[in-house]
Amino acid sequence: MTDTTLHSSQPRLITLGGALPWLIGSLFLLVMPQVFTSNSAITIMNQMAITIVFALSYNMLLGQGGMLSFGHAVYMGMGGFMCVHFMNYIEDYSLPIPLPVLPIFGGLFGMGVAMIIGSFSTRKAGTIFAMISLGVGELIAACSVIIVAFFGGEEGVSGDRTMGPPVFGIEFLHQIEVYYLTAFWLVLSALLMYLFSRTPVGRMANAVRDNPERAEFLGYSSRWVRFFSFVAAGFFAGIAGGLFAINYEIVTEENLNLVQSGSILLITFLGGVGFFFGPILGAIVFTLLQSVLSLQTEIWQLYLGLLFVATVMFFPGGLAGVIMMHTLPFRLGKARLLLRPYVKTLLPALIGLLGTAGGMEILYHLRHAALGENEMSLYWISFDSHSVLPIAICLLTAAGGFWLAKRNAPELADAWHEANTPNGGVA
Amino acid sequence: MRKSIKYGVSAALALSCIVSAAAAAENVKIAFIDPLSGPFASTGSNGLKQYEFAADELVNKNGGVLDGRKFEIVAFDNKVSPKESLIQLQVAIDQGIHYVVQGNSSGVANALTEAIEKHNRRNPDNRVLFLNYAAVDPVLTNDKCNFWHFRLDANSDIKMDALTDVIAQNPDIKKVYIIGQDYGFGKAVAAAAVSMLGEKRPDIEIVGNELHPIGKVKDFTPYARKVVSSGADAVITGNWGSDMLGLGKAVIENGFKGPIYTYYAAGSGITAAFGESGKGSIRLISEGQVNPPYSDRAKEVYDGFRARYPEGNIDMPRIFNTVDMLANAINEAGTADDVVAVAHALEGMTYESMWGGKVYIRPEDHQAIQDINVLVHTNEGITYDYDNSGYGVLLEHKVEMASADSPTTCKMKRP
Amino acid sequence: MNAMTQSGLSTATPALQIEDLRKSFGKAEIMRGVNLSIGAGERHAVIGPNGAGKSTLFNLITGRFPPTSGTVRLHGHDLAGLAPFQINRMGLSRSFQITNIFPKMSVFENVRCSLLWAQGYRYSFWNMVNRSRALTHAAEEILEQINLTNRRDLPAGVLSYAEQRALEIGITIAGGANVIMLDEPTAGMSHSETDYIMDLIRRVTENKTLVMVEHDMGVVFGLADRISVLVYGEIIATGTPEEVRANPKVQEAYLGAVLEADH
Amino acid sequence: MELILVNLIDGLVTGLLLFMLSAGLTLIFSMMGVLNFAHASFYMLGAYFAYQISLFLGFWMGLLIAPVIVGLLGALVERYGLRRVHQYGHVPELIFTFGLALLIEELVQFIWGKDQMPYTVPEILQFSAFSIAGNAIPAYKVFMIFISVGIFIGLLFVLTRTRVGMVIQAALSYPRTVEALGHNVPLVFMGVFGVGTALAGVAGVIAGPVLSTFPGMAVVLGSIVFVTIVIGGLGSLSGALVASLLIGWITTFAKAYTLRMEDFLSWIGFHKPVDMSESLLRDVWTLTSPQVADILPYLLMVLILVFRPYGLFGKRDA
Repeated sequence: MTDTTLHSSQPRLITLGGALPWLIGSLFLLVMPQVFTSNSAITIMNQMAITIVFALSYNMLLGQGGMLSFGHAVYMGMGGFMCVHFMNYIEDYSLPIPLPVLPIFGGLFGMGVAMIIGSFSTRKAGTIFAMISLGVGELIAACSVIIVAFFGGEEGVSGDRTMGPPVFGIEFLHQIEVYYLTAFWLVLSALLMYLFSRTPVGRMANAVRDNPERAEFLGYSSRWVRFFSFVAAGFFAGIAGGLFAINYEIVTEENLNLVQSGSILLITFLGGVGFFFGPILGAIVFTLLQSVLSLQTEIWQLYLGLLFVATVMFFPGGLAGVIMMHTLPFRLGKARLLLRPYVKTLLPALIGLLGTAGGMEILYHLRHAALGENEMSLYWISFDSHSVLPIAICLLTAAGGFWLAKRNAPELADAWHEANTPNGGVA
Repeated sequence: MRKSIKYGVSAALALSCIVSAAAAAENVKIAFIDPLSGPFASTGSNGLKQYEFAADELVNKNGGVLDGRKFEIVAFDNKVSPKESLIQLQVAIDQGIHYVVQGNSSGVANALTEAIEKHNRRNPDNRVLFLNYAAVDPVLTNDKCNFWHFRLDANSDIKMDALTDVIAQNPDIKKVYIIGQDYGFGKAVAAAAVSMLGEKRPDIEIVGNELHPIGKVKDFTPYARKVVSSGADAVITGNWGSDMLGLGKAVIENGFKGPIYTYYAAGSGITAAFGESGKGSIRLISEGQVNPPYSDRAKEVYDGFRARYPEGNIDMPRIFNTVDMLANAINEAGTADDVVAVAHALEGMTYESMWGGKVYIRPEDHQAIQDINVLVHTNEGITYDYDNSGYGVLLEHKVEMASADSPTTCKMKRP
Repeated sequence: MNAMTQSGLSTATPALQIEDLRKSFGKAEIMRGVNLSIGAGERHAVIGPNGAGKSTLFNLITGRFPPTSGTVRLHGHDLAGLAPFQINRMGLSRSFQITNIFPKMSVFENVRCSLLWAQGYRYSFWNMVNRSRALTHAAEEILEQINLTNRRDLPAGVLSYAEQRALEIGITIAGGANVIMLDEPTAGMSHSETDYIMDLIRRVTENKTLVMVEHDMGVVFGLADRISVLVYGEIIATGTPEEVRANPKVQEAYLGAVLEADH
Repeated sequence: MELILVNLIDGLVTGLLLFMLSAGLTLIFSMMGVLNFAHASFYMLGAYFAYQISLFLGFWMGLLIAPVIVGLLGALVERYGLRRVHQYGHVPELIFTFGLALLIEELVQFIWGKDQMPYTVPEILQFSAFSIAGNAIPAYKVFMIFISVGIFIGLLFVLTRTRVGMVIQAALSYPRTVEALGHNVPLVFMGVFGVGTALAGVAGVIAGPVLSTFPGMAVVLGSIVFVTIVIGGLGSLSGALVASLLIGWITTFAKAYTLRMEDFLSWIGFHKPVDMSESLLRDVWTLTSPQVADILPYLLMVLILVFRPYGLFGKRDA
């Protein structure tokens, strides 16, 4: 069974089954700040929510429309800049615009910019589109340091979200209030993006991604289908930008540069482009990785790069793809079969990975720590990084782990095959 | 793993939300928010080394502050991103940290100072002080000044003021070429140079005033050609990082013989990379003097630093001033938890620096006033070289208490 | 059904009229002045040896390639310079020789997408496709017609070859175009599959104009009202099956060999 | 007048350097249809390897050995990475090379750290070859020109005079038929990828000493290389040459001569507002060409893609 099965989407009217994930998701968002109450936790959750909106918007291009963009941050950044300017207008002219509606303006501005750029960039898909997105991204990032009046130079533009009229007595002084605002917009935009994928133009975006030429012979201009997806993606990216502006009260060049565009590609792909929830997973996992891993090790970006390349090579469906690979075994009631081989293969593999990582940490320490500073601690153990023993242990662990994993891999493959075969042979 | 890179609490902990307010008699924690990964990591981690050493050497060795509270530097990696800095600031505040030091990038400093302003306004019972040790955009102590921000480095206008004083005394310089990166700081340097030279030496001709894209230039040769063919006697640039190295190398390589006045052409591998070619040509405007050592105490400190970090440089002596002055202010205020009192103690403080001269914090804008030096890149007479290259920076001119009476547009609001 | 057999005499506007159509790739002239007129409601087959330019002719008519010179008229409207999607909207739909479907989407999705434009949904982003019962119903009807109801939710890419060919035809006719062009609908099929497809074509093109390229002479003579023989970019004969079969030029150039080989 | 000549030479050096990268990239693209985002990363690897080798064996051995190692690495990447990803389609291929670029940058930092490497011009070439009106042309630049022209001629020879070259040329025009002729296409792919990356490696070796060897060097040059081949026309070697030189000269002259936006805007009929402080476009009015020189290629690329999606010399669009 190939995982292409899973790309098929079933026509379904709004049912309990369809609404359930949304209800659970919303409930989850409501409860989270009760579990994690510190301001920094809420800040990180806000960051996650913004990244989710942005990643979902990016996936409208990459996953649903088959357009690889290297400049999607432009639309988020533009939306953000517009929003923060709006915040300042509200402050300067005492406009009666409440803060929660602000992301709309970000969205509309992002959409406007996407309309202009999209008018010429969506004519072709593939490499041409990718290169135009790269060029435009680079140009606008360059403009952002040159045109100070709008972008504020390298210091960016900052505002104060508390200056608008209070909404039901809320002035958005505290992180938690901003959290609920962000969560509201997250659910709303995710829902809208989901519904967009069910509309005629959303469906045709898939068709154009799969086979632009055939779509043309069905009466649709591939170019306009791409254009509409692009503009919609720009709108939601702008909303993400608006949320960013509200959260951080400052928008700078980094919000629209190529690094940002590259990382959203990374996030979306890690999560999985084939499924709607892929980018959501990607955003959550990436934000956590970035916060946790970067505190544990200096070379977290190296691990991230390895993870990314490994994902592209071995799991092009991303995290969501890996998860959805298991729907068939579950449906067949055979998921149980996988448990043992998984433990027998993945556990040694994990140990092997930890050993490798340990070896890399020691090597890095050897090479880059200050002279004479021999002590390092790894996995809660302190030792002398310059002696042979630790690295030997790491290498042996790595080798042993991988050897065991490789030895048990055929068993896993068999079990996998078995778990995916309906009883009574191949259908 | 280096002790220094034990970044306080992990975000896992942050997420698990068990955050206690700072208890009394605990360490005085200082959040160091600067790049520890990414392209500017070397600058950031070198700064961190200096902070940790300064805290141990100047404070903890002598029994700490108040009744024995030690200084603890808690490092946060901001990847020179304003966004990341704000997240890290939040994590730091949640850990009960009241002091933030940061220096790399005025963009980040601007984001931090505004965020801290807002935070202190919104949370009057949990305020934070911001000690900026290297972000030099003048606006931070002018239009955007606030009570919580102190700048222990000279701002770019002050440095330019000192530099133009030195140039003004040099009759050999008749033509000056100004070139810099196309962004706020580069433009500020150029504007200050033009106006100050015009004031002090109207006869000096500005033969070039140019900006180039930041971090995008592959080959500086064409710019260098223009410098050479303009017949300039001196070059002024605010470039840093690879833009500094690229420009400097190209200008020298294409036959420029005069002095190149720079803000950031030392340490972080740049001194080593310039090596022989930059000798006698590259000049650095900076506070503090390392060569020749100003005092025995400075020697002692630098030797201690070398013993601990054989590959490290003390290229920011002001870090030692910052740590010591904060300790003094805490002792004077009698508290480390009431940052308003500490800030009042810092305002107007005069401090005798081991690196030469006094440091005075102007109360009206929280800008440190100190001696500014012009140092020359050379391998002669160097006691402490940079990057273990044999080359270092040697004192050439000193401007005492530079710009002590410079105007400020700051309208400080005190709590 | 055979009212239009003598299309030359018909005064009504032909469904498809081709005049002196030429196409060169570089120096090679692939299409050397084709003239053809196909009446409304007619079932017309284009036959010819491999490399005669049959697929190219289709591509020129449907706007896939621009012709070097000559005109194509659909119901009297000149198609010059129109993109495939514009031509499709004027009521012309085609299938492809090499199966050309949306492999990652389900069979049902494939059909539904081909219905969207014709049902007036255009680029709307305010309608939910699955809220429209009419649309779902229409798609299911097509599935019924092409006998793929039991494959409804499988990705099109995993269907068998014959099923994919059926889907290809389903996609082509779904939009309700009145001129249907099928490029070798039975290529590579077994006898039983061929019969099935032939029956399918007959059913779904009822009251429509059909133009098809086909190698299987059984299909050609079973379905077509008229036949054109294309050899090296030129039409050497057009007429009813009997006329073509009797035409000595055709015998000589092509048909004789085929007919002999067939038996 | 003399300055024009000097700038022509400087631009030529930049252009030829770009060409060494874009030639390899073009070869790879035309053969395999994949735009190798990591191409500039191989250039960086070239510089780092050469630096490391030069510490032990001197510059010249570095020039000889480093490109070979880079080429071998490239072949390995093709064999075990790209070939695997190929089955998923073009977009994953692009994403793979994008990820590879990130990974190589991290690896370089892992091994060599984040500082600039003191990789310098060999002593024997540290003199000025000649000077034009007081502008010295360093001998190293002349050396760079010779190396790049030499490689270009070598490439031309291989492509037009050898059997392998014929196969490659055939594969460029008719990718599917070559396999039918019984050639081992995967091997040819691997070879081309290896040679393409080795060319990038050579560029890195000779550019490292003048353009600085640091972890960001791939990013600085990276996207400009794609811009070059897109402008030249994807898959066209002569297009790559023309575009490389064009970009080399455009950027050099834009830096060397200060053209002001103000003059341009006035010339096309705009009037400069009297009070600039309120105008949103005040910064546009004060733009000068040296300010934007290295951004111009991106503008050129977008314009070309809008008006001529095949690039200057390209025949097929991607």
